[in-house]
Amino acid sequence: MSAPLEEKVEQRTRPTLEELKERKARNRQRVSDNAEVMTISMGPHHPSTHGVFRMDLDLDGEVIVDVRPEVGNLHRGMEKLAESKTYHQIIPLTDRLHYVVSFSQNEGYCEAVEKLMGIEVPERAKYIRSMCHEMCRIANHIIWLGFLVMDLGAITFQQITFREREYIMDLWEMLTGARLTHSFARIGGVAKDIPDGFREKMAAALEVIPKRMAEYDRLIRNNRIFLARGKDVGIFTSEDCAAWRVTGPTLRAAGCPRDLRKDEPFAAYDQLDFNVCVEYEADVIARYVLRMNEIYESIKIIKQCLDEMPDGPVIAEDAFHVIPPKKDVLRSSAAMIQDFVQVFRGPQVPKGEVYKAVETSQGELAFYIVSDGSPKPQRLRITTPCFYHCQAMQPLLQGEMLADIVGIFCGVDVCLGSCDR
Amino acid sequence: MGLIDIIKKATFFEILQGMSVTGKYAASKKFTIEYPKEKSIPYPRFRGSQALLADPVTGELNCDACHLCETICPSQCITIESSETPDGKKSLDEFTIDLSRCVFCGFCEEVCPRAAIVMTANYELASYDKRDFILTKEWLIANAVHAHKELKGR
Amino acid sequence: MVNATVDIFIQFFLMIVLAAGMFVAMLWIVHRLMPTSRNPNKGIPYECGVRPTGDARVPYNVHYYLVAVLFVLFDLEAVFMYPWAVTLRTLGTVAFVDMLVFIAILLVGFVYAWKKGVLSWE
Amino acid sequence: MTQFIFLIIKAAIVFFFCVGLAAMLIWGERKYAGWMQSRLGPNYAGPMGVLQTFGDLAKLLRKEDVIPDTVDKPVFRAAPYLLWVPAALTMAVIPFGGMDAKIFGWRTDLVIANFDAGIVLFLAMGSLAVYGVVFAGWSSNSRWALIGALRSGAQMISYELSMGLSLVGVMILAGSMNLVQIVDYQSGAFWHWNFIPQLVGFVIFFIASIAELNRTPFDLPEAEQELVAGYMNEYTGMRWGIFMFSEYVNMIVMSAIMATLFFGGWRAPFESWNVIPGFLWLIAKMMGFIILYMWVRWSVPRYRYNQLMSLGWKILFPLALANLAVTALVVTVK
Repeated sequence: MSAPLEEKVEQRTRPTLEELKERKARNRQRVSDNAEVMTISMGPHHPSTHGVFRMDLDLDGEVIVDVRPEVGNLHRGMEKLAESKTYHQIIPLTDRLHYVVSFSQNEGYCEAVEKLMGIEVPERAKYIRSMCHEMCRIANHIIWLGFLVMDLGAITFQQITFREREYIMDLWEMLTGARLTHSFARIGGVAKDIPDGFREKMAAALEVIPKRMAEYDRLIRNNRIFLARGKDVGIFTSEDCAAWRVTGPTLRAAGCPRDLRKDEPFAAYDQLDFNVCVEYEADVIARYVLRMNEIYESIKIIKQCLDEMPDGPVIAEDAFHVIPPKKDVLRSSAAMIQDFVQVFRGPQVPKGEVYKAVETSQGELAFYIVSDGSPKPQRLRITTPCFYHCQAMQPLLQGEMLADIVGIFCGVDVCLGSCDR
Repeated sequence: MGLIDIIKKATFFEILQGMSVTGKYAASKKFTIEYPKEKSIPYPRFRGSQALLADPVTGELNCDACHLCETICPSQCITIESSETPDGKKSLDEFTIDLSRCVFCGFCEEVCPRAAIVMTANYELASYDKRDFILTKEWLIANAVHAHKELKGR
Repeated sequence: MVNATVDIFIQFFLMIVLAAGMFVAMLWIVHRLMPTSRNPNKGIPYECGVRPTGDARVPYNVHYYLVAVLFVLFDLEAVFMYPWAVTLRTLGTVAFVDMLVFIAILLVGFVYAWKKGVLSWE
Repeated sequence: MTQFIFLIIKAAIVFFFCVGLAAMLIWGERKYAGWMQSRLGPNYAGPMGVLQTFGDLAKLLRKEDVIPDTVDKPVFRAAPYLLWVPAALTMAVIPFGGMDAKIFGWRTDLVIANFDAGIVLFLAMGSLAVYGVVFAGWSSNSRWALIGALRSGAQMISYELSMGLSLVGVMILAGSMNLVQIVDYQSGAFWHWNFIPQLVGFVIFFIASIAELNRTPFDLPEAEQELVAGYMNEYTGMRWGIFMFSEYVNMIVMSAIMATLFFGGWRAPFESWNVIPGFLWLIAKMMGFIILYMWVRWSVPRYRYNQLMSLGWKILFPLALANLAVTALVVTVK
């Protein structure tokens, strides 16, 4: 496993917070009071707002004086909708939050429900979950890079990253049966075990992706235009991140090694050996380098998962909360009764409330569930990282130039499906 | 900035390096599947449109009209009408799936206690008419030809 | 064929007629063939799908105009160089030195503008 | 009179050849871009999709000519022509063969107009095209279009300057502004061509020409990802088609000028290869540059506005002046 990016990171000097602040002040432009401001609406029908995000921009020439973000154009009432469904039925809904990393959302929801119901997940399911999380991360980071570079003007790049993502998509189809909306996690485990031939295909994909990433490096990493567009652009220090609750790669690129996979381990992350990647420059290039390093880490984790995965069931044997696997239903009458009870009545849920956060490739995704003891949640709140990223547009963009909006907006990784819910 | 860096900058080294990558792809094999001419074969777990399976020997439908799939369906796209025959057995009268609501989550297949409803490999579902998306019992039975092989045997 | 100069202008005129005529004809065809449907929303200028906040012809940052002024200055200077360049071989060293002085004066103005911050967009 | 008819025929052949080539290039660029992206590109209309442009043309002919209510109508209508006609006019000064050539018993110059101030005409037409872009953006009364127009105004005039200065070196060497005489100066094998003594000038001209053509990495006026479509935001149907078309014709003209000024025009790389007609050599050289333009466009990101202006004013402009001074020095000392 070669990680050429990593070595370069170690050699670089680490700027302190004060230095970063000073750098940020230097690179952002101060706007005089008598500026001739033009207000312009960017979005919802704009090619690079990644969906239907809208912001009102106040421009002075090319410089952004003020930004007023507006979310909600893609609001689907997901949280309200969840109140009318049993805990099992909510799983396909969570797919639709962020359609690039569906599994992470499924899993995050299931983790929360399992915490509420007190279900012990089998070891094998945990490893499969970790592996799927990393597959999400690779796919997301790869196309994130494609979109970033496309937003900066090189359209070819987006197409070739989509081609590499296709390897992961094929694996998803093989494993879960769907390419985008997997609905793969279940309360108490995952839906199916890994199929025959999956390991070989995964190994092949993990061979190809680092090779292709070396090609990305040749294509973009030293490109003077890319560096000019990303260096010292959109600096967002760890202090700003904390103030605006920006998490995930943006936070880690600002020098803060916060990663829920290490800090509050879920799935099988407490048994896996991996590093939390950190960058210190806090600009667009740092976010790019960080994500590329994370892909190498993810590849490492997937290999570990496949090697160390124990045998056993992939879903908990728990008659009160879990829909039994199909092959049991066909064979045993007890499982069949459990199946009927789970479908017609729903799981037996204790009263109470629960909050559980997982680390998706965007940042911290959390579910907050209030239960009144009925099989449907009384209240379900979803805290998506993208919402906070959208909200932080004003401090991120103020003083930057018009052309940098796209780079910064894409740089923090925003999905409007996840933001508007 | 060393001399090598200056030379690299003046000769557009890194831009030419990037162009060599795109140039290589221009000459290499293409990834496209030309869809209508050439069809992709889904994996055995692929969740396409549903089908109702029948017993290969007797030809009777596997479905018992237990309404499990109708109940679990998150988007409520399945409608089942059943009646009781004089000898006390439940019989399936109508089985309708509104494909325009279906989210292809595969829950119906998963909870079915009899392997009666399955997700098939049929992904060519486009139509010019909205009414084509109301899948009737007959359509679903006919769709069984697309069912994944491993499921047919079960 | 009158004389060489008039000839050239006839030729240029020909090209203009050909070029403009091609698209005038095409737009004529378009107006014969096109469907027409009026809709009040069609007449609104594009502002990413929301109603524009007003007229677009608003006073705008002066920096763009500074560049324009700079261009007019320097391009005018550049035009002086063309006849000089053509006849440099015949005129010899004196012309060369003259032009060096001219470029030096030009550069003084350029450096002044640079130092004044006309060329910086930070 | 017969000579006049012959003149019309000559102009029409050159014009429609360029138009046809532009139509092919619209297809060609999409195909080439597709290949670079591991796709097939257009492949349904005709063999390998070569008829794609004509399919597009048929579609554009059937589209409604929408003119928004708030635009300045005369300016809005005139703007596409202001971009397109100068591009076409520049074709007239490009020599595509020897003077006094014999074709079917007719003696004629293989150039539409043997114009003495060819380079100046080319630069002037380039400046005129700026008006087209600025008029289009201003008259549209849309804010995105306005920003696009202002950007392109600033960008194109800045690079116009470096471009003009980078050509002075060629003028000094050839001692003429007439493109025919510049080609004559470069007669001989390829080491007599201008690109060897004027390498710096050529690089500056190439970079500036990308900016003039509004192509990546300098396509700020129409930057899809930022300004949606920049100055041509409000244009639809055939009027937009004129912009699209003039972009490609501009590219053809620009590469023809580049081949003429720096790469010996219609002359073969070796004397003995001149048996192949000159216009084929010119087309071959043009295609080389066009492929290079496309290749660059699909490989690199775009500059930001301030970086673009810094590059133009702080690097290319002084470099062009230095190149000019050095060339003049060498010529004078000789």
